[in-house]
Amino acid sequence: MKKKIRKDSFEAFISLLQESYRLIGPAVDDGVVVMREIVFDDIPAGYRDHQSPGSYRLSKGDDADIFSFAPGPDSFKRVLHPPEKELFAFRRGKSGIVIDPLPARDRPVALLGVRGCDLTALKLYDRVFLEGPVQDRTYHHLRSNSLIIAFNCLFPGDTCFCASLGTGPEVKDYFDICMTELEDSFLLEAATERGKEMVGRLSAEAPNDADWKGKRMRVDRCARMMKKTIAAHELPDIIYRNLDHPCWNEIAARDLECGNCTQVCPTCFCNSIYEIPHLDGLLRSPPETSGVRVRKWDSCFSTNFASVHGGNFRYSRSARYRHWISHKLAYTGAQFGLPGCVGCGRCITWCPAGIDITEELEALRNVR
Amino acid sequence: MKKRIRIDYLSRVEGEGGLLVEIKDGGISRLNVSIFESPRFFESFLRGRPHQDIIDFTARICGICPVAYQMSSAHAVEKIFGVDVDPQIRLLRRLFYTGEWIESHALHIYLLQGPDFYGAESAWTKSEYLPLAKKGLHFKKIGNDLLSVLGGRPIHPVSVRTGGFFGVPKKKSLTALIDDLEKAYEESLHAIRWAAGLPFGGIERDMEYVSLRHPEEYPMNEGRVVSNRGLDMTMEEFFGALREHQVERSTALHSAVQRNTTMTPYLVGPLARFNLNFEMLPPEVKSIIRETGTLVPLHNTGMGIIARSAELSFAFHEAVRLIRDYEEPAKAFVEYSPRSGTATWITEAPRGMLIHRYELDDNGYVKACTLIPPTSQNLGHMEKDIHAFLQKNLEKPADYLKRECEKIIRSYDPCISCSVHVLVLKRN
Amino acid sequence: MKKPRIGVFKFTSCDGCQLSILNLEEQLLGILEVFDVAYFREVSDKPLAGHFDIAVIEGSISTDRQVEEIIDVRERSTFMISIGACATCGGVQALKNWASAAEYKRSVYPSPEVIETLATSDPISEHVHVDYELWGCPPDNSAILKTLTSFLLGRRPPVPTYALCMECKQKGIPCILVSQSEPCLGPITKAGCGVLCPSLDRPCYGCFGPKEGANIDSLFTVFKQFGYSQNECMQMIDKMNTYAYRKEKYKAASPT
Amino acid sequence: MYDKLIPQPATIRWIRKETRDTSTYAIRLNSTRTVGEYRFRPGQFNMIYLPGVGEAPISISSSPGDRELTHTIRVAGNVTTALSKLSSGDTVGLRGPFGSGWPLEEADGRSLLIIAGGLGIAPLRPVVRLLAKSNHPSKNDQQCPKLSEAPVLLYGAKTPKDVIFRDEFPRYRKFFRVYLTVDKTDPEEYWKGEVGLISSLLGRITLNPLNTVVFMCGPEVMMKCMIRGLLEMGIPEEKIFISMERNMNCGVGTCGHCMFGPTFVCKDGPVFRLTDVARFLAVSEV
Ligand SMILES: Cc1cc2nc3c(=O)[nH]c(=O)nc-3n(C[C@H](O)[C@H](O)[C@H](O)COP(=O)(O)OP(=O)(O)OC[C@H]3O[C@@H](n4cnc5c(N)ncnc54)[C@H](O)[C@@H]3O)c2cc1C
Ligand code: SF4
Ligand code: SF4
Ligand code: SF4
Repeated sequence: MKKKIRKDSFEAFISLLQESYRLIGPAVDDGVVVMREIVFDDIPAGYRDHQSPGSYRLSKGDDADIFSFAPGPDSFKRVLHPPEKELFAFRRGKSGIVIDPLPARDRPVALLGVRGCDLTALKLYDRVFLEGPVQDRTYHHLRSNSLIIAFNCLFPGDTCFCASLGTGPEVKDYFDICMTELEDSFLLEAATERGKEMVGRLSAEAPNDADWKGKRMRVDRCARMMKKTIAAHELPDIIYRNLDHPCWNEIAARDLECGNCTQVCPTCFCNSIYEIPHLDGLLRSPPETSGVRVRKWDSCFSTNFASVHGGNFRYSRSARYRHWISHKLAYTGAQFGLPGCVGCGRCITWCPAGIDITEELEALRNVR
Repeated sequence: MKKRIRIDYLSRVEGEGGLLVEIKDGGISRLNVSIFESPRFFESFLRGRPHQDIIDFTARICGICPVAYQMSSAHAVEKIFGVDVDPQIRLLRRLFYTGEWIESHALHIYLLQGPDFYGAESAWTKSEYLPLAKKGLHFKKIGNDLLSVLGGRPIHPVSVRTGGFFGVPKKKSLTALIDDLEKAYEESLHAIRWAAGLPFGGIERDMEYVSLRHPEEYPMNEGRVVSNRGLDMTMEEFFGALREHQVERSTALHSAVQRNTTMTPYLVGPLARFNLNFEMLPPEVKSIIRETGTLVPLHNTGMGIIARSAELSFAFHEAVRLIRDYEEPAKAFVEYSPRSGTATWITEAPRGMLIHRYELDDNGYVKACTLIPPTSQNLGHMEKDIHAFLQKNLEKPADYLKRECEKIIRSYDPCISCSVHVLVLKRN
Repeated sequence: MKKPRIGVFKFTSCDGCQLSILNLEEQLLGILEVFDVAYFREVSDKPLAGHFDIAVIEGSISTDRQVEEIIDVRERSTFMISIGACATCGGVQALKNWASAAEYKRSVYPSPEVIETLATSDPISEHVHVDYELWGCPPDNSAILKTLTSFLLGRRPPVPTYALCMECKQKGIPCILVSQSEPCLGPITKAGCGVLCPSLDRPCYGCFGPKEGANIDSLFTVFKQFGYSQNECMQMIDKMNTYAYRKEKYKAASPT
Repeated sequence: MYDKLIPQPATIRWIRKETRDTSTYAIRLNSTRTVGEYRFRPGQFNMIYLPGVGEAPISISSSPGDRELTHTIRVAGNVTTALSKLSSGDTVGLRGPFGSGWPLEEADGRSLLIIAGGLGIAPLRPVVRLLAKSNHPSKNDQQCPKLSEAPVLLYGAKTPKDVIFRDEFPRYRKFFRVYLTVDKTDPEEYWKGEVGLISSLLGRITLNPLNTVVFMCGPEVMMKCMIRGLLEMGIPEEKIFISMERNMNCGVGTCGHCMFGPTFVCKDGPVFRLTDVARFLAVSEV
């Protein structure tokens, strides 16, 4: 289903979404475009960002475009794979143990503004959490209750390189609704029942040839404007052939191991599961152990991420750094048949040390 | 007859201190509230530090009243830089202080001093005391909640900076606290009756008590220094009249006010504030105090708990008022440029006047500083109180005297961790 | 089952960490129910006696007498937890470790002879074996609760050891280092405070101490690009956890 | 079918002490009436959960068809210590089975060499028991491979005291060629096995390298060293199978902790064909 709405009815579209969904979309917090629950006025219409390794600045642009900003630190990941999520509650006492899978009561969520790069990441998440040996109930619940509203980027971020990976900027599939912003209207393409149901409720006109041309032109312009590239065609070989190269030490010398890159990366899914005991169980009579089991984002940069009894499989910083880059640029492909780096540039911008994955790969490519 | 009263470790007080008394031939030959809390040399390592560090470092002097340190230092630095804060910032600072008064007073009334009146070794050993302990913890939590909204956490809050705050709270996160504060206020009024009805020992003594006084409000961050003996000075003038000396076996210095040639030890704290600013308390608090038959001014330091309870009610009441008046300011702090200078500032910490004096260089780095916490100002007075009590009770058994002395000390709510941070001034 | 006996001990400190325990308020009575709080001088007259299943230590070691005391406490306890910056790394008073103590004393007291103090302010672990350390100035009281509860269950507490940045991102706080060039210590500091400062637009000043393997020099390189001098950078880490940051800095000078 | 991410209550039927720090736990899911209802392949593992303490991946040490489902566990940290304080009748949580398991079909018509170091015997015991049992004329199991000759079992432990399942070896000797070795002897223990590193045993065994399949589990350093020896013997890489250990939180490839190169030890392993992982074993800290 394909429709066109005028920009002045965009607000109506937003209200329509809000009737059935909790709307998560872009908003400005402290000078940064974040993703959170929004109302129409939160959408940072016309903002432009200036990104470079380790730096982000936002300013209000003067053109009429609404979605002129590039990705900020957040992605769908914050919503579908929340930073902290309770998996179940437990009780253990005299009479054994009881596990209460917590009732799934999250409201359906509409994610507004999922970019091409992020859609590839979303596809990867589905493979990780839904197509593995066991379907992850927690993810499944959130995912199946989500409406993905993708959009075609108007302008690339200064650290974006999706074009050379083929993951963007054009949105091709894997969405419920795809928006393309034109001069004075939005093209809406609904691909799923859920999406059609929403778009179908809008009174809108059918797009004409000029609109499709406009879309083409804008998507192409965005790709053309992208400054960064990555040697995608030589992946994963560059990594595999250099796993044992001493250059990793040099590359890792600047690494802070702060984990920011992994937290903002839309494909990084690593997590740790914690047992959070509650004191009140122990006060019951007879006393029992009670609490919740929670899953929290973690990172392969955490020093004990690969620790076991008897040692740490990645005890050095350079090994942890190598693991991260290798997982992004080589391993994920082997694991899930999808790129582990989708070219969104987030890790470059949000790395306090300004480490640039594309440059590090270049450095690796050139080592002997 | 020779008697020795020795308390190695005072309990239910902040920090580490003891008491040594020797009674010989019907007289007291030695009396020393000793402090063996190890000094931490804040005044030394503040030197050469940027001015924001003053706020963060001095907070670490005391985990019970970090806000007091932050307030005195922020004001002193602002005075040097000539910064005038927005009225809403002023309001928030006062609100911040009410949070700390609540937290600190509730702790002292219910967990530290309270058990003394019930012959309990702690707030939880006697089941009859437990309801009071619970009430204290409940009050304390409300104070802490307020501090957390304003400063991120109750101990060493992180929001205070020169010129205001790093970030100010949303009005709605403060109004969310009003319900609890109002209920606590009601409860705390009853608690004043409870406090006034406690069996007080100790003795009445003629003394000089000193506090800030503000023309429009119960004193916290601003005012002149006044006493019941006619003292009425600016903060700077008071600092000039202050004299301190070191006593043996103590890492703290004792303070006194100098008038002509006489040096008088004086009292600061809730009792002093209460006596000097009674009229500024909420009408309900005043009338309950009157109803209980309590005579104001109080002349028995043992009755500090009444003053503290009245102030606790006041703090709940004041917090509600301030929250109602609060409007989110456009900016959390005012811009300023550092410049050199020297300034003294005094604010009313829960335990009394906290005096800070800084000398900063052109870039706002610390050249010299002086910190005089309330407990060190009270030490001389405390010893006098014990002296007076013992003088009247010399014949009583040592055990009893020891217990009573400990109670006297505790009634001051001494903060020994703070009291070691006293710098003597090189004055001619 | 017998309630585990717990003792809370204070050395050189501001009392804030003990107060953090009392600040558990609503859970405090629960703690009193499951533990036998046998020594806690700040709130109880109970004299020091007997053996402790857990000794909770606040404060640093800065006098000879304290050296003896901590050895005594260690001997009478099974499990020792040090809490707070003072106990885990000497606290803000460890700044004197980089200066002359005699000079310090003179500057503060008119008659310095009567003041007993060691030349340094030491972490507890430099004098006795410590089983678990809970960092922070002050530590987060929910972490204290988790630690005590974990002890009852016979396990290590579930306290993450990664950088504050992780917690900051998880909370969705816009990074002030990247978006405002603020000198935030988040990348080299342990998580655990709840990201108090960055959420107020304030750079982290390091209450929770250096994270394991903190790459301090690399962060300083960034700060220098922002215009801070080496001296200013050093002052940023020379605060409540000065001793720990400096150790980590000089350790990291040799590559891992 | 239950949700394999939610631990199911299971009861400890009995506990048998193997060595000073290792015990075998017979555990049965409360939801099953017979042990046979719980289906798994030798070499797979379960996640054993203790509410409030945590979860740990533990190999199944019994074989399908055994009277009990057992786990042989060494005290190492949170969960394993807490488990050591439980007794029969206590409840734990269990979910599984997970992982790849030993490719028994590969051994069909070939010689089998089983190599275990330390606790590495636990995941191999199901294979050993299966073979030992099937050798018994009365119980010919079709699940079990037909070997071309008597299999070889090499097992190394630190000291005689650390030998797990010591009582069972005499039984296995009837069918296996068993070689036991310890790093060092203990004056208090009677020991008539070998002394020295397990790698030194390789030279003693006679097998047709081109027709041999190897199943191996043990500490990684030991396995790396043995691999070198096996390859020298002429055993092809693709006939060597190793079982690996990594940190695991989820057991199903979603937490990322167990990644070894591009593999997830939990779902692609723990048993790997050497050809699939050799290039990563050659690199340190992958
Ligand atoms: C596929 C597989 C099969 C296995 N089979 C068996 C088996 O059959 N029998 C068996 O006994 N074991 C087996 N293991 C090993 C077993 O899983 C571990 O020993 C177990 O996970 C330990 O769990 P724990 O909770 O007791 O220890 P943990 O508390 O998780 O600690 C394990 C070790 O890691 C260190 N450590 C980990 N995290 C931290 C941290 N945050 N801070 C400090 N130290 C830390 C600890 O010092 C400790 O020594 C297997 C492992 C795998 C992957
Ligand atoms: S690459 Fe950058 S963001 Fe990632 S851990 Fe290293 S320093 Fe932090
Ligand atoms: S604000 Fe500070 S703590 Fe947060 S991500 Fe940035 S550098 Fe890290
Ligand atoms: S300075 Fe850092 S560690 Fe301390 S409260 Fe602020 S953010 Fe947390």
